[in-house]
Amino acid sequence: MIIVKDLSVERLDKKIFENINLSLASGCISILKGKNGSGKTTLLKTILNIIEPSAGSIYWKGKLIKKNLYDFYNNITYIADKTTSLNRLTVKDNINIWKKIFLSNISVSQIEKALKTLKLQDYLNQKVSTLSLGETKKLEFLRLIIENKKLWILDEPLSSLDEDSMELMKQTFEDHCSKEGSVIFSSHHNPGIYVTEEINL
Amino acid sequence: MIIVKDLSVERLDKKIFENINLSLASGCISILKGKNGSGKTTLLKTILNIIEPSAGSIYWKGKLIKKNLYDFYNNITYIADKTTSLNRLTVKDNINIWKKIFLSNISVSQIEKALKTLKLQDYLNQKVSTLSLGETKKLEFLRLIIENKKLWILDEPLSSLDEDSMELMKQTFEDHCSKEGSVIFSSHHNPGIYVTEEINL
Amino acid sequence: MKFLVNPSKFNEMADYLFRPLLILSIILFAIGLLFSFYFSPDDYQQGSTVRIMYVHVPSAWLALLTYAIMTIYSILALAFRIPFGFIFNTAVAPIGAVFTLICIVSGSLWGKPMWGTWWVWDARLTSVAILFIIYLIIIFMNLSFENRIVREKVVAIFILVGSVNLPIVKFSVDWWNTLHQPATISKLSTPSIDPSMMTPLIIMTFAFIMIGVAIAILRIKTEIISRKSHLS
Amino acid sequence: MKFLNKIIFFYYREYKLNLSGFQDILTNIIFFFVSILIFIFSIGPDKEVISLIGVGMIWTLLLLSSTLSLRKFYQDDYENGNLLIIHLNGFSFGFIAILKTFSHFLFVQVPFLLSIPIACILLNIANDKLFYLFASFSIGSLILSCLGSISSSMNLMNQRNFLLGSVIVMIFSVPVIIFSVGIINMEESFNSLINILFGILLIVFAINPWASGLCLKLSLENN
Amino acid sequence: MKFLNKIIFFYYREYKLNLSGFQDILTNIIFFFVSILIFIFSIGPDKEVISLIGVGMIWTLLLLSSTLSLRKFYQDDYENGNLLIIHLNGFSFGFIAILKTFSHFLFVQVPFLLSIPIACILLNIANDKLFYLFASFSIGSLILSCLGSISSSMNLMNQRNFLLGSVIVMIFSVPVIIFSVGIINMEESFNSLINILFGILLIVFAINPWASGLCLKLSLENN
Ligand code: HEM
Ligand SMILES: Nc1ncnc2c1ncn2[C@@H]1O[C@H](COP(=O)(O)OP(=O)(O)OP(=O)(O)O)[C@@H](O)[C@H]1O
Ligand SMILES: Nc1ncnc2c1ncn2[C@@H]1O[C@H](COP(=O)(O)OP(=O)(O)OP(=O)(O)O)[C@@H](O)[C@H]1O
Ligand SMILES: [Mg+2]
Ligand SMILES: [Mg+2]
Repeated sequence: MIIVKDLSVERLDKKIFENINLSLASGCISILKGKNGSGKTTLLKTILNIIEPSAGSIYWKGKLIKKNLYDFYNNITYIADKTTSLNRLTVKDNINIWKKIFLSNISVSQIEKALKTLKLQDYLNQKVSTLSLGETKKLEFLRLIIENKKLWILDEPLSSLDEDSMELMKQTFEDHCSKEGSVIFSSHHNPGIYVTEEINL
Repeated sequence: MIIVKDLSVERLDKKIFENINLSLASGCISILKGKNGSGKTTLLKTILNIIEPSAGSIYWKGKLIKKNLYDFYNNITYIADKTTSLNRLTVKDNINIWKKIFLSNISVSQIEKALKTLKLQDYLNQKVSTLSLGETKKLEFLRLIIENKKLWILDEPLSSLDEDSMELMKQTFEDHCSKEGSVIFSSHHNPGIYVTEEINL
Repeated sequence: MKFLVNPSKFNEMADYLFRPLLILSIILFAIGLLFSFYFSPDDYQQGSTVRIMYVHVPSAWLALLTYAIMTIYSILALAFRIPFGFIFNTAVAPIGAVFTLICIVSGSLWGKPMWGTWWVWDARLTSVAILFIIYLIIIFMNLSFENRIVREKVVAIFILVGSVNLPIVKFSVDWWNTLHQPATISKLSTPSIDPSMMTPLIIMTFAFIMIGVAIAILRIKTEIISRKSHLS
Repeated sequence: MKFLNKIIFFYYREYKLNLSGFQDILTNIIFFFVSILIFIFSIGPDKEVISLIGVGMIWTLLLLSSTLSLRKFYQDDYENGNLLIIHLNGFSFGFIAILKTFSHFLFVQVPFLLSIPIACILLNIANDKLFYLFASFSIGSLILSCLGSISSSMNLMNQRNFLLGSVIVMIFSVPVIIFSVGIINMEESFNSLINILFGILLIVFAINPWASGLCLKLSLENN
Repeated sequence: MKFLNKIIFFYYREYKLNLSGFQDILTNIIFFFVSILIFIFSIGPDKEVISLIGVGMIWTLLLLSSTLSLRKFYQDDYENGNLLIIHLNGFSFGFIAILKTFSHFLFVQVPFLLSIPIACILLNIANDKLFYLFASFSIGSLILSCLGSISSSMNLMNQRNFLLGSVIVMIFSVPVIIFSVGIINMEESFNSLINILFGILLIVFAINPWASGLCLKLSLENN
């Protein structure tokens, strides 16, 4: 689906990385590894067309991504390294807002099931600002299910999760791949997820 | 130094944990383990006297902590699970503010050395908001050196760090302990730090 | 005339010009002050307060002139992609602000004996106040925006939009009836002013221009240098 | 249809967000009335003078309090990453700017609009002027929202000096104020003045998505 | 000594946060003057009227600027965890409240205070009123800072009833302002009136560390 060719990014005239190549077919999982500050987040944002690369090109379904931007955006879910749920609202409100704004046709029972597997079912009426760190992180993952897109672009999804949740994510990734979806995520250590490609920055 | 006896905490009439016991002598490292939402952060904040426990008591140097609060505060450094450096300012400004507000008598060369080991020396004039996630985390650790206190209370210090930094933290902890300091930290996995006590929530 | 749009050419020219300019401006200034305080008559109506004019009028003209030139450079920079325009604008805005401030302060000092108040809200004075604020905004934008490339363009556009104010300042005395003096000197036909007052005024005007240009050269040079060091 | 739904739900989100900041709206309104009271007290109960300056006062207060709320315009969504998520959901930056501008109008200016009749009573403004006030005010406040959008998106790149954005908005709104107040005091030339105001509105309307969108894009790039 | 140093450096921090330099103070002052400009434009340049409402104008702007900055009062430090860090560094909550209140006074109100003389020139306010204006303004603005501290610390708890509470606290500032404006117009009873204002200041001064401190403690507990 996605092919990245000889990508280089500069920021404030400082090279972040050079000549990165990557290709992701449907049904595949790619992991992005590298030291702190090596440019993982930058690479993901460049793929998302938020940051302008200084050289190289990115293709989506064979076309340059810039030419095909809204089709691309219609097929991805991006989860950033910081949580984006609205702190002042409750978990339920957040879910409702997401459901509506992503025009998700997911059923209530599906969401409830997902909440249950994420062990968030008891916190529906709690404000997001009072959730624990891992819980906000897990709440964020709910977007993967609500948006229901093909390509998942995840920035450090596994940090500050406990082992159970880590296992859950592993399962979710593999499920998604078996349904022709694909995942690209950055992480500092791989807890045994089978990946088709490993990119080292 | 610190003894926690039969501590229980409730929040919104929901029990978070019950009857936790813990004792930390100088020169020791304690690790706090538990699932997401099991109450690690809550326990640390209770020790810091931010959250009122529903039962149990905490002793600092043999006295009830409430009676001895400011002596306690004079001897600890707390690093929260979220970063507290000021986003809009540069790294240098943040360091300066910390140095001044903690009345630190640490020398410039010591800070420079610490910056170098943390590999942050190139980012002095960069704004914190443009640092990478791991870099902000590492910047936060600089407070450990600037404040120069005996007891370190750290909430998930190891998440989103790369392997080198992890190793560095390990070393720093051990150094600190050999100088009669002590550390209590929460984490989801232990990357081989030798701990004297493991508390499971 | 290449030095007007090319930084390196400008630098060469500036090295030639700066010293003579400075000397010339000091001499002119001395003569001008001498003239305006000793060799010019008191006004029969205004007494010796008329001497404020020799500061007020040149600074007012230069405040307007500086902005006009900045407008031209903004057009050059935006439409013809000449980056020297951005450099010029950044460097020169404070000079214009200072001239405007001198104009306002000397005007109020003059206004107290003439009109009985320091300040009235007539069209001329208000539009000059706006000119001053526009100058300040330009300076602060230059200081506080982080992204240089965006900042330059935003400032240039702002200068262009703000230039609407210039004709208002200039012609406000004609369009609305105000307390302020209508154009007497700068009329296109014969000026209605006594030559004994005209001479010091002209000398002072040139002295102001010289000083302005000298400071502008200095500031533009430092601006060019700071940009070079930023790129390397 | 899908597109329309997205827009509707964008406003659902804004509504949820703004309602939880309900006290901000309330503070604005209270501020408005308190200022009127202050004026009345500082002037003394001279009815003539009060009704003379009433319109001008309402206008200034509108302007000041819409700059008051400028800070929230994009800042929150920018900082917690929602701006990015919304953009990735298929809203172009320019379009976000348009939607946000309307949302500002809806949640900040409209409450003012609704409190004008009460203000008119307090300030002894003649009833027949109310219509002119309303007309000029609705157009003027839309202009202010657009200007606010531009300046606060610019402010995202300049997180140091928040007030500068407000000052810029205020300088640009000088002509708006002149025309709007003129409308109310010169009823005979109502049509021509309101047309000028409309012209200004169209101009800022056309510039807004372009300028704000660019600023949003650039600021996200540098975050 | 150590304690004093801590206080000094607390203000160093506030300074860094509030002002990235001298230009920010200047921007504050410019904002003030531009607001005056806007007032003049909307009210008309009539000298008499302007000098009549001058005092009211200055007070409205004061109120505006202090409400404008209320959001920043504790919110930023609360959300990014700095409040906690500062507390753990040995500042009790009440003491933080006092320091923050003064910081608000220093970095928001004082710039206004300094530009009052120039404003008086521009607005044709008689020189002998300047002293009264100054006196009532300095006390009044301190009261506003204290009330602002209480209301914005209540805001942190982000619960419905407290939101209302914060609005109610702001409403308390209404009589203060009206009263202060009155002082300037009733010069003969200046002394007794300013004593009353002083009394109010002392009361809010005494309540502030206690009330704000409690709210800060509770809000941190629930974060
Ligand atoms: C703060 C108050 C004042 C301001 C801001 C001000 C501003 C200006 C400006 C911008 C000009 C240049 C206009 C042009 O080029 O056509 C000017 C010119 C002049 N002003 Fe003022 N002025 C002030 C007060 C006064 C006062 C009190 C007087 C004397 C009664 C005065 C007398 C003049 C004269 C004689 C000129 C020359 C007019 C000409 O071009 O022939 N001004 N002033
Ligand atoms: N806006 C910016 N301006 C300048 N430099 C930046 C900017 N944003 C990021 N950087 C720098 O680019 C480098 C790469 O950052 P990035 O966030 O991509 O790292 P990362 O690989 O995600 O690290 P981490 O594992 O810590 O999340 C960092 O050194 C950072 O300081
Ligand atoms: N203010 C609050 N009101 C009600 N419940 C709260 C509040 N704060 C936290 N909780 C709940 O208390 C539980 C414990 O939270 P805590 O942050 O201590 O967990 P944690 O062990 O640190 O988890 P993590 O590993 O995810 O950081 C969570 O389930 C959370 O939802
Ligand atoms: Mg990253
Ligand atoms: Mg935690």
